[in-house]
Amino acid sequence: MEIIEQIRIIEALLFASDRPLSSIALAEGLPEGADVDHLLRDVQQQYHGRGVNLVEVAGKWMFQTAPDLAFLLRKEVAQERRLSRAAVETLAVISYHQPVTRTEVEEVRGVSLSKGILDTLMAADWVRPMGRRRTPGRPVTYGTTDHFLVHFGLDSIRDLPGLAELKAAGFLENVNTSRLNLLNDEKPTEEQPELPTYQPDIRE
Amino acid sequence: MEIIEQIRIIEALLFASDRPLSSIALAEGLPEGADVDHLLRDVQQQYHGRGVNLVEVAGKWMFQTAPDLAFLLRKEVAQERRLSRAAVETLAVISYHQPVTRTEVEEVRGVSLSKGILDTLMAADWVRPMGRRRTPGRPVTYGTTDHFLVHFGLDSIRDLPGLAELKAAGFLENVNTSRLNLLNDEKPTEEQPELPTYQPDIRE
Amino acid sequence: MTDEDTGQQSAFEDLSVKSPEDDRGLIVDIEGFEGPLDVLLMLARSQKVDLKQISILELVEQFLEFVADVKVQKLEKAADYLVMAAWLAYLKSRLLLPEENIEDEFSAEEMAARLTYRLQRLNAIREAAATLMARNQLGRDVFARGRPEPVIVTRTASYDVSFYELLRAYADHKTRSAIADIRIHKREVYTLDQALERLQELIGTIPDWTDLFRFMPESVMGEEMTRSVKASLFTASLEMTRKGEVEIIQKQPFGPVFIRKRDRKD
Repeated sequence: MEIIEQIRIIEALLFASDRPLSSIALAEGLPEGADVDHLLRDVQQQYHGRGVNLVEVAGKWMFQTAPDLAFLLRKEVAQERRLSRAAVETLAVISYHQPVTRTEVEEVRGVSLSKGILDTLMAADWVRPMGRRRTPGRPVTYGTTDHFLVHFGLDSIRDLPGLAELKAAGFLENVNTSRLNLLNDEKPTEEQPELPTYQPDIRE
Repeated sequence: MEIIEQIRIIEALLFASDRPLSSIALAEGLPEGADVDHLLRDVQQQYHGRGVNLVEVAGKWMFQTAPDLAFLLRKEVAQERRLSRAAVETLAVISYHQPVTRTEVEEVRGVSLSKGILDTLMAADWVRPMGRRRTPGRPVTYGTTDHFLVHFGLDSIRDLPGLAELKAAGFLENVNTSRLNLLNDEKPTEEQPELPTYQPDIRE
Repeated sequence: MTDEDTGQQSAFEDLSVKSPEDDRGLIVDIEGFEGPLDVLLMLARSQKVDLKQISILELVEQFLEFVADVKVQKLEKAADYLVMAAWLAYLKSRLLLPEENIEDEFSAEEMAARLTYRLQRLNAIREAAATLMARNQLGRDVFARGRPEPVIVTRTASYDVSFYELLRAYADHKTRSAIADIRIHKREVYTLDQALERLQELIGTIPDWTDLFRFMPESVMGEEMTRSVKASLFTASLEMTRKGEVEIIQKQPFGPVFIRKRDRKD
């Protein structure tokens, strides 16, 4: 099969889908031995600068409208519900610190987390429980979902904006819940974060 | 606004829309005086021969998978499925006792026969209705198909091993043969399967 | 004063205008803040210096003033502020007084550095959150195919059953039904009562030693029934011997058992 034909197939498969497809899924529609990644780069190149672009999100591929045309399209959809500042900030703490426990989120934000916030973020399918921290009490840790990556156009959590700066400034070090609670001082005990179950930990 | 920009807008609008758009609707996103029809012809030309085409349907426009690639969107998945234990047993009872009515299968198995099982066996082309028993209610009798014989490598239904052979082959290790003899419905003569699939049911 | 509808940045600007520094005596509401740390961050930023260079002492003063002016509406919320105020006052005293060597406790500088760190971290995560939310979001700024063409999957089931499985199923079925259908046939038995009745009735008519089994009814047919009659007759003879009604004798093992009526007069 000629390359041009293989490109047509990839184009058709991706265009027909409203969610990202993995290169493995795409390969199923192609002859054996087809260089899917190379073909994807070709298609991406061909659509570069057009009204529709091929983007890589959450390790998968999808066509979406060009970002600079947002002004034109935005009116077409119902106004999305605005997240509260608390929810946005919680989402940020979870995405940058993941896997992170509820207590740690509260520690970073300096305020207790009302129940509704995590619910909202999980209902939006942006946040999910990831496992349990191997510390006393085995608290549940939270992290972001693939849907979060797709929604914000990220290929992986390594691509979070400003991640490198936050890390360099030492703000993503293990959250120590005793840093401010000096009234009953405790030596900071470093918690070993649990290995994330599905997504790579953005921390070292 | 340059033509290329207008084409991008048309592309994005058509891509993101959940229904075909008229040229009037498209014009709303374009600068006044834009030659929408001409632009649409341009876009159509650009997508000609690609995996996705721009088509006009009932005076409106939409992107659609190229007709020759429509096969990509119809997947035939041949699933190797496991037959439930109840289904295998029902198949066995039918093959040994055919022609046999549903009620008889239930009597032999001692449990009622869920509708799905006969359907499954018929969908797999192993079992078929054979006729009607000449008894009150004229119930349908079932038997096995040629496909059944082919699948199990049998020349005829007579080749099914009888109880004695099953026992000799170690299938009935835990069963005392004398106990088998105690069964009212297991007179040795009845262990011989009935005559082949094609014969009409002649039992009164 | 809610911060939900304004950006976080503008929320801070609004609040700092009302900070005690600018409007002394103005009654401040804590409803708009997300806890003492939020207030501290706002106050730190009002120092209009890099967060790394904030004056902790000045921050303490600002916070204590803020708390003094706060119009407290909810006690549980105020408690957080009072705890923070107490801690800051403690920190201030530690910072001002010469450091003593207290074991297992952080130095005042360390405590101050940690507070600064937390404020910087919160500030940084807020900026990151703002950047994140400013990204092109799917369904808000960029869009997926609005009219996806779903892949229609037709599943043709093919079942894989081996001949072995078929036979196994039939054999298992037979095994199960054999076990399930065991029926103990009602045995025809000659009861002990019947045997006693017969012996008592007939023994008087027999003059001398007689083979026990000659008392068997003529009509007995079949091996099972014969065995049952023999067993019951034998048991009956033992019972009658016990009662002193008859005598029995067996001359050799497995030999015939003889019976005769016992003469009471003996």
